[in-house]
Amino acid sequence: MMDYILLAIVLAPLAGSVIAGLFRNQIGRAGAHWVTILGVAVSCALSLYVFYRYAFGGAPVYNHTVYTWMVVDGLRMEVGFLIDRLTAMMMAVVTFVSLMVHIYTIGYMAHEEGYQRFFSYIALFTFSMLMLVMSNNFMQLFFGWEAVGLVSYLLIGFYFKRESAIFANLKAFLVNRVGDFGFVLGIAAVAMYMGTLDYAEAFARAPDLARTTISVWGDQAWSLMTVICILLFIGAMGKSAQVPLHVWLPDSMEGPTPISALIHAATMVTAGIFMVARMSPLYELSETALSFVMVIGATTAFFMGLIGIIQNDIKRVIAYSTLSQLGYMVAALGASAYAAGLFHLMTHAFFKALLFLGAGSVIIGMHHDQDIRNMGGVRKYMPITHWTFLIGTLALIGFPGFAGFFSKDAIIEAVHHSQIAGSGYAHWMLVAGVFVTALYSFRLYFIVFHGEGPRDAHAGEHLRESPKVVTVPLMLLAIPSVVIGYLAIGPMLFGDYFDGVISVAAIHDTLGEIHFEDAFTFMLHGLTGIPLYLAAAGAFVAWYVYMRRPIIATDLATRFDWLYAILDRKYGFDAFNQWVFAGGARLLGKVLWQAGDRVIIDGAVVNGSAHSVGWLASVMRYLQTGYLYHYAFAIIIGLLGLLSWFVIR
Amino acid sequence: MIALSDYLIVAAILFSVSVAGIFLNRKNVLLLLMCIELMLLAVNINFIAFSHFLGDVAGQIFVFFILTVAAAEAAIGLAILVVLFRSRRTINVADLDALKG
Amino acid sequence: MTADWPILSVTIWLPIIGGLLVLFSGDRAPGVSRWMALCFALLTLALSIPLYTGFDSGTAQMQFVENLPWIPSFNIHYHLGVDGISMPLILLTTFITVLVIIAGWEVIQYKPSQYMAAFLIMEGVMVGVFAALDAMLFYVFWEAMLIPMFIIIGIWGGPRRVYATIKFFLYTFLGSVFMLVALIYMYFKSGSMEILVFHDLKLNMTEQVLIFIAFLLAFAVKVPMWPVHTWLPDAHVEAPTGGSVILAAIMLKIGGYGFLRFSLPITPDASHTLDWMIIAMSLIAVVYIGFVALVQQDMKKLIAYSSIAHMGFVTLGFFIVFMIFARADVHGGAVLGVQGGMVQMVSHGFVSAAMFLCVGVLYDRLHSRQISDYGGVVNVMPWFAAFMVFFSMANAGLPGTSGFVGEFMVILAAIRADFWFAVLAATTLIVGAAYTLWMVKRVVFGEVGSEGVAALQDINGREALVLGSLAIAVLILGLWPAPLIDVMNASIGHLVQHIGVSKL
Amino acid sequence: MSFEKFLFYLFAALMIGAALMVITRRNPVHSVLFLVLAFFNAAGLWMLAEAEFLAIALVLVYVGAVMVLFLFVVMMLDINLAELRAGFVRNMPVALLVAVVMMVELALVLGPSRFGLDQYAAPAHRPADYSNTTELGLALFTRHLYAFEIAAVILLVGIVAAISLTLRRRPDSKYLDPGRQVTVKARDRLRVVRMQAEERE
Repeated sequence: MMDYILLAIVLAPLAGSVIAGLFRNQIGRAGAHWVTILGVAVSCALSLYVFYRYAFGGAPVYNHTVYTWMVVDGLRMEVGFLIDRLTAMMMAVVTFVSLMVHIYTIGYMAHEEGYQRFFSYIALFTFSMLMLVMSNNFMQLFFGWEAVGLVSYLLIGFYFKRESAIFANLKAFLVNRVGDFGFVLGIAAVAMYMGTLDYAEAFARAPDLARTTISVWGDQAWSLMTVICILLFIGAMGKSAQVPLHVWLPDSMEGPTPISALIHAATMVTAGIFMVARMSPLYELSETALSFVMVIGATTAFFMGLIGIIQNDIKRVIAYSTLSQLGYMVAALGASAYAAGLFHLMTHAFFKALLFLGAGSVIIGMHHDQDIRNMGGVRKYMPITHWTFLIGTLALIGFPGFAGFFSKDAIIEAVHHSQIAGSGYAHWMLVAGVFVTALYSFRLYFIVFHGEGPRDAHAGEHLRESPKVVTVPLMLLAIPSVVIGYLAIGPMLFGDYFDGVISVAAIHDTLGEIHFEDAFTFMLHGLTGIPLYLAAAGAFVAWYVYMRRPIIATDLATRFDWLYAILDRKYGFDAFNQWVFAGGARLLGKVLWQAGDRVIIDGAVVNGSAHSVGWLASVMRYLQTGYLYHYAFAIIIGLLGLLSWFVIR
Repeated sequence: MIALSDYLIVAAILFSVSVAGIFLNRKNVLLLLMCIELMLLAVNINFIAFSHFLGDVAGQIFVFFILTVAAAEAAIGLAILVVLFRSRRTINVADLDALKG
Repeated sequence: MTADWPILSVTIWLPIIGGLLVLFSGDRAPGVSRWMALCFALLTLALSIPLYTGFDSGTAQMQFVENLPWIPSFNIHYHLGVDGISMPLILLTTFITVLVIIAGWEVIQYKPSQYMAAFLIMEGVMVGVFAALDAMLFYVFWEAMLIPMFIIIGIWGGPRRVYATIKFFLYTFLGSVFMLVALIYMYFKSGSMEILVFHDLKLNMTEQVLIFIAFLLAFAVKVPMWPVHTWLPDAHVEAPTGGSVILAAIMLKIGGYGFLRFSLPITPDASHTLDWMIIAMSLIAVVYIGFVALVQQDMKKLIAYSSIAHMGFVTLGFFIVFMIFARADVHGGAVLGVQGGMVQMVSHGFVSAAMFLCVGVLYDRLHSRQISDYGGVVNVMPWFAAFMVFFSMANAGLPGTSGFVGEFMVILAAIRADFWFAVLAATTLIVGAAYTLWMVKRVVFGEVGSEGVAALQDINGREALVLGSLAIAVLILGLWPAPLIDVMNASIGHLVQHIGVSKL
Repeated sequence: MSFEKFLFYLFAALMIGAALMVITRRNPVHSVLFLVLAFFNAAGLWMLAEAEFLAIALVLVYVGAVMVLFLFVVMMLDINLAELRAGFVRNMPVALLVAVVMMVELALVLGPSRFGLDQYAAPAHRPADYSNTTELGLALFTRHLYAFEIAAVILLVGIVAAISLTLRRRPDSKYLDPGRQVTVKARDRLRVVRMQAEERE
């Protein structure tokens, strides 16, 4: 029974995608959204059932092979499902957000071309993401990993006529490929040393290899586990957009807004978090790797948040916020607080999807103008959007009681308790990040929803609340954004939800050191902590600077223009990549081609030998006078010479 | 008695004379052809002489075939000459330099 | 196992006879010759399928063997047979030929019957190369293969076709002459021309090294490996679409096949001693050629360079075997590498064929291969764009497509030889995606680039059939490679075992 | 000096003399005639070597047919002799040098020291009823039959080639092609044209 349910969960969106994609002309626009929504709805319903079975029914871990991909040299590569509580949670989140986005898309994309194509893509995405989270082996994980990358590529480039969009999708794919480069090497190392690609077997063998060292460069011995974990994490850095592989995520906002919500906020970018959590039995064996993870995450959390403050594109602000929040999750992983990372992943999925969809709703109202400087006072025209957006914002900054509060507070606490190298740095980065988060979130909120009204009065006349298909998903997402933290923190972080799924070494058990009785006391405890006051300060500063005295903002920008310039250039990552990597690769290619292939190989060796033969022939041709008697003489002289040789010898 | 060497030397003289002829008449295709005939004759004399002194009839068989081929060669050579003369109005070898590299 | 009819001979000679018939049918009724050619190609494909269905994958022995004396005074036989290494390549040949004939249906208006005939004859000869078990027979087919290709590029090629054909011919011919010397040497040594006898022939180190280098010259040119690759871009650019497809999909594989059939088993010790050289050449091919491909302005050239990079994976997979043997701390992996190379060859057969066909579709319409002449093709040719993106993804090694399988296996094996081999090989993940998708970006996406593009028509049914069947093949192989792997397992296992034993 | 020896020297001397005349005559007609003389004497030498059949064949076939062909051609062509003689004197020293060196060297190789009577005794004379023709025929039609047939083919090819080379098709001469006459079809001869009837004006 379970076999069929799981297959149905995976294949229903795929079927919807294939039908919508291949028969787009036959089924029309309505057909396309009905068939894909049906597929995803089936998938969602069954996922929720599976989640119910695991979360409350205590169903046993399911680990079965669907079919054998190949068996070669003693290495089995299979396609199969591993379902436990982690997977069940991810399935539920993915399919639920996906379903919401599908419904929302009907409204958002109502007047766009490529409607069927869009539905086909997002259903395909659901399939790929499910394959990723449900995988029971590294090979299939990589399949899902790349497949979501493909769909992301297609969707960022959805408006394929726009130069910036097709630039962004190429960039996204390539940066992800840099991550995959590390990821595939990690998988290769796992296959090499553990002799298997199956999770269960690999995890079982990992402890034996904890002390194994390998020499990667010279004679220096590296811990095998560190190498494997860092390589795998490079993959996660690509997919979850951690510094320095984060550069693709802000650009990915070129895609339609539902995509930004689904892929680039709620689900795909969290694949890295999921993966590291899934690999916790490996990561626990390498403290170096954990430190690396934590420092990268904390850096991303703070510095990407800073950039968010100065962005003017509504979606980009949220994108940088996503980067920052992903940094929080990664830092939690580094602190071995996998559960906290996953918890934040889940809450973030809801409230960030909510924020994006809310932003999309505003964008619809503004007729696809995304510049916040042109907005203002939207509150009056779009009440539902406003309230849901506010809920999302509060959840994001960690207002007590809202979902984000619990998850973020738990992360900061956990990092605080962590003893590994870099935890001090990470803790302060994360705490400072809270202030930054509140600042940019409320800056966005105030500028968009408060103030006098749209700069272009004409736009204001047409500004009205979005249709039901848009607002209903907003409301549905707002509910978990408020309550899920309160409900889930107990079992997920401090209960037994992840027992047997995530393994944490005793010395790394940071979550265990947090004092927890119930969610309410946790919340009360939070009221006394610094983060809350930082968040409040951030919100206040945002209000003061952007609502009361807008002059301060411009004044600061001119006074600290060097800082503004750094932030505006996103610390120069883009320019650096563009110059060094893109430009360098092209230059290298040109040099190799022109100098290597054309001049040396073709010019000197290939055509050179041909030319030397030609030159020799051109000299030899002077011997060919064409006169019969010259040839005759040559024969006779040759005869004479031969004869002389006979005689003299 | 006539020695084998006598025949051979006669043939050698004949051969050398025809070589000299090729040098002397290098522009006249007709004479070149005749010199070749003489050379072949010298060769044939050698064959006949060896056949005689070794008591083997194979040498004469060779001569027979050489005569055949020489006849064919002369016929075709002359035919080419005629065609050549028709098109070029000359048989001067110095004018025939189409093969010049 | 032997079928009760000479299936290999039929697969070789049926297309050749068919080709001659098509040739004699002349150009007065091009329709007739096209249909004739298609029928022969389909018939050959159908008749070659029993090679798969009747194949016994449990043994490494040669199957479907035919052995007749050919030149008895030199002990040369007409000896045919297949094992798990050659059988998939034969099926690839018969399959691709059908597609090539369909692809050239209306496109070739100049002497269509001769065009079709050349491909049919080519097919037979290539199958002959894969099936020959007698070195002399192999050599004859090997050289015979050049002639139809020479004609195809030389007659239906582009403006610089003469340069390209001569370069192609001289390059490959130069290499194969050395191979002939090696074969004759071994013939004198063993008194036989049987390839399988050569496998067990004792050779000392000097002999092995010389023979290895002779084979290397022949096969490296064919593969082609860096630095003897420069004929390939020129040949591809000038060849008609069908020629490019056959060249990339099958002729390159013959080089790889040669390594497995000759170099490795005949000269294992020399291969062992010189494996660093091949590995270096392969890795240079992967990295260097990747960067070169990045800056190409001509689509066909770009794909040609990407072929070289992909074939670098093949040779890498084949020659890391010895270093894996030498690693004490690793179990297995040698078979993985060789298998990966084989899978990469088959997959590249599909993917590169498809990529060249895609370019052919554009070229037929706009008569340009320059990337800069296109842009925004998706606006007018959505279905074509879908195929193009799909095959580009396969070319970039996306999991789920066949392009991934071989690369993945080779990387998995390469890390067992040396960590940095795997690192360099894995750069193709980035560079390969970069050059392929950058081309896609400039050709397929964007605003309509020119008036020519605006007037483009989407693919017709015939083109959809060709690209669709390749897409299905790519998907099947990517999603379920087990059938292919199982067929090769026994043979490659035996091969790896064989080359693990020194001949000295 | 025996009579045979005398005959040998006579034939040899005449042959060499005739050969010298062949290469030095200004008029090609004379050259051909001297060539004939050389062949006659060569035939005499062959007689002395008991190759009677070939001697006769040389005279009959070669002199009778080939040389006459030469004569025909020489007389048929209108040759500018002066042009062809140019350089005759200039080439003389070279020609003499080469010829003499070659002669001396050949003599050294072929002279009595290697091929004299001491090395190869003169064979006994054949009996009177010995037929050279029979023996030659036996050898030719048994062991060398294959080569003989090839020789025949070569001659045939020679004939065909010579004719086809020199054959001139005159464009003005009228002739019938029976092949085309037989395959003629009515529609080749008569074409029915449908024309619009013209309106009367």
